[in-house]
Parts: sequence; structure tokens; C-alpha cells
Amino acid sequence: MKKELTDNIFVNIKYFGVIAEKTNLEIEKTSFDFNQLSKIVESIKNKYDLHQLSFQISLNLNLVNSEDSIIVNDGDEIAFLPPFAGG
Amino acid sequence: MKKELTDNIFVNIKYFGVIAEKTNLEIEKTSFDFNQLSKIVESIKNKYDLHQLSFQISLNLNLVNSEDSIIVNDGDEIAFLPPFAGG
Amino acid sequence: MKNFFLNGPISPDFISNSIYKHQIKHNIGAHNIFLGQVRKDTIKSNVVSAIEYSAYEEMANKKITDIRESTFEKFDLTCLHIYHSLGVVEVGQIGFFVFVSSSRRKNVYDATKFIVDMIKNTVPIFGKEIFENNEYNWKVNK
Amino acid sequence: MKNFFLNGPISPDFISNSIYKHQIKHNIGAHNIFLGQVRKDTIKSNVVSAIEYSAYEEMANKKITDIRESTFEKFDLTCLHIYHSLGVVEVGQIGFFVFVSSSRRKNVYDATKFIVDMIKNTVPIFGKEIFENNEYNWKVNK
Repeated sequence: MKKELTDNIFVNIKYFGVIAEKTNLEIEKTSFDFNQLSKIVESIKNKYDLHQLSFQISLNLNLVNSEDSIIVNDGDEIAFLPPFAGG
Repeated sequence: MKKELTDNIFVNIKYFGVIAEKTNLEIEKTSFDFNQLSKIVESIKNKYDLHQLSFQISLNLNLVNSEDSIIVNDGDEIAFLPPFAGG
Repeated sequence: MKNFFLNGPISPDFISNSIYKHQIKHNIGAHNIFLGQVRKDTIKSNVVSAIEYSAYEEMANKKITDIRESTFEKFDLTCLHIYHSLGVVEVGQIGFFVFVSSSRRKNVYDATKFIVDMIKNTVPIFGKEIFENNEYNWKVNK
Repeated sequence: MKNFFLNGPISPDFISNSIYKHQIKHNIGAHNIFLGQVRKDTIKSNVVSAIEYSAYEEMANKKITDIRESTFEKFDLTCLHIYHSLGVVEVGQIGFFVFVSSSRRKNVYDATKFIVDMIKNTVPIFGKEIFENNEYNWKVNK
């Protein structure tokens, strides 16, 4: 079902590690009146001042390049992932 | 102390695995009136009919090529080693 | 979705129990085990006392499931188990356990290396190095 | 001369105890363990039930000591332990245990492979594959 751009979308946003420390929360449900991933990421960066931090973005559990022209749908999950340190 | 070739030398000979099965003993002290390793090995092969078996020879814990001209001294230890199967 | 995470350190007993369970698998000839242990590193004169691990668990479990499948496609293996700790793992304790089994040894080293590298580089696990003075540093895999 | 041989199979408990002992070594970041397990092979319709290991112990211990030293020269390791069984090791049981530890993981896989290959190829250990019908076959490493 195609959404009108004028509709708000609700997105689950998750933060981890040093990012969660900076945002001071791990998860939030936020509405946007635009649906380009790049714009959503930019607005979150501005909201929490994440410009100095390095991170990757995942959309629905897959890493994506947030500069690609990717459209986010209502109910999608975006995560801000700082550098990996497993092992 | 150099030995005269005419002196007998006593050699400890050890047998392992399928070779020990064939010789029906694991260790023996044998005297030889020659001191070339190649001749000693040949005499043992003949004594126990080891011609069909594949093996390596060690002299005093080191693998040697029994066809090299190696001299065996009194008290040395020679071993007949079938193929290795460790691990 | 299978869960590859354990709370707290991975004990030597947990590892021996995993080994023990493979003794009924009579087509296995070679096991290779990788263990990641927390090092007492010194970072700008601060001494590490523990790492506190967290993860984007849902994505991490999916990624590890994918890594497991691609490892089975790439290498001829009988069994493959992967465990990672969440929460605090102290210096000297184990937080990562990869267990590779095959009928013959040929494949096992490369398979283990492949899995360990893939997990370090592509799975969203995060580590907070906690120092003896209670300060901390967010760890980054090189 | 250090003795690398144990009588009978190497138990999972023995392995976990070895791992446990390394938890006080705080410069270790990566362990790699190789385990050789007896396979239920079928050889000309005979089914293996156990391998009975024997060795030229004095020479084998000297050889393994040399392998240990050359491994430390070739690879940057913290610890290295090697154990091999003598006597009967049944199908599913472990007869060979190599335990490599290093500050970082880079070296450990190649070091483990090097040791395992050297021991299989150059150490005088002999194995009698005992079949379920009590016949046997002298094993040969390929």
C-alpha cells in the first residue's frame, strides 16, 4: 500500500553503546513527515548531536548506506550502531 | 675412544607397532661384528623377514637414512619405526 | 531465531560440556575451538578490569545465523556452535566460544578463522572496557 | 624430558581444567584448541571401535619438545600445551589435544595447524585400529 508523502510515518529507532549513552535512551518511537532514510538519520543526528560519533545504520536488521535513496515505511526499525567490538 | 672394527658392538634395538608384531619382541640387545648402520639394518631385516614392511630407522632418537654410510657405536639405540599414526 | 548469547562469562565447564556432547558423534575426527579471553590491556595508563558486552540481539542473532549457514556452504563441517557473552566478562574470563567439528582436520582452521573474523567485523556487538579506576572506554575492533 | 603422553582418552574435564588454569594469564586474548577424536570409520567393511596408541616415548617426547620450541620461534604465542593419549581410545573419545594461546588471534590458527601437522608427520606414534569384530589394522597417517 503506497503511502502519501504527506502522511506521518512512525519509526522505531534503537541506539546502542556510545550512541545510546549520548541519546540517553535505547529505543524510541518517532514520527516523521518525510520518509527518506537520509533525512531521518540527519534529523536524529541533529536532535542528539551525534555528528562527532562514528556509526552505521541498519534498517529492519540489515546494514544500509544511509546516503542511498532509501524509503522508510511506517513501522520500520532503524538502528544507530557504533563500531563493533564482538569477539 | 676409537673402536677396532674387529670388536663386537652391542646395540639396543627397539621395534614398534606392526614391526614389533612381526619380530615378536619390543627390545633386544644384539651384538654385531660390523658397525655400518646399513649392514645392521639389513641383518635385522633378514633375521625377522621385514622386507615387506615399510619403516623408518632412528639412531639415538633421530631419524636417519639407513642407506647413508653411518657408523654405529657400542651402546647406541636403533629403532625400527612403522608409519606414524599420531593425532 | 536461534539465540547465540549467554549472560556473563562462558565457563570452562560449559566448554567441556559442549565437547562431551560431541562424543556421541562418531563421524567427527577433528574439533577446532576458538576462545576469546578478556585481556588486562593498558589503554592510556588505564588498566582494563572487565568488558561489558551488549548487542543489537535481534540483528546479531540473524547475522550469526547467516554466518553459520555460509560457513557450512564454504567448508565441509559436521557441527558448528557459536556463543558470545552479554554483560560483564572480567579479565581472564571467556566471552566468545566458537566450536567447529569435521570428519577430517583439513577445513577446521580456516573455518574457525572465517567465523571469528566475520563475527568480529559484521555482528552488532558492543563492548565497554571498564577500567580498574571505574572509568571506561568503548572498544572498537580493528 | 617433559612427558606429553597421557594414559587412556583425554577427558573433557581435563580440557576444561587446562582452560581454567589459563584464566590467571591476563595477557592472553585468544585461545585455539585442536582435538583429535576417534572416528567410527569403516575399513573394508570392518567398523572401527577404538584405536590403541603406542609410541617410541623417549623419541616422541624429544620430537614434541623440538616442535614446541620451533613453534614458539615461528609464532608469537603466550602458551602452548600438547597432549597425546597412549593405550585404548574408543570411538568418540579424544586422543590428541593441542592448546595454543596468544595475546591476539592472528597467529593462533596457523600455529595450531603447524603443530598438528608436525606431530602427525614426524612424531613416532603408532595406532592400531581395533574393529568391532576384534580384528585390527595398523593405521597410517596420510
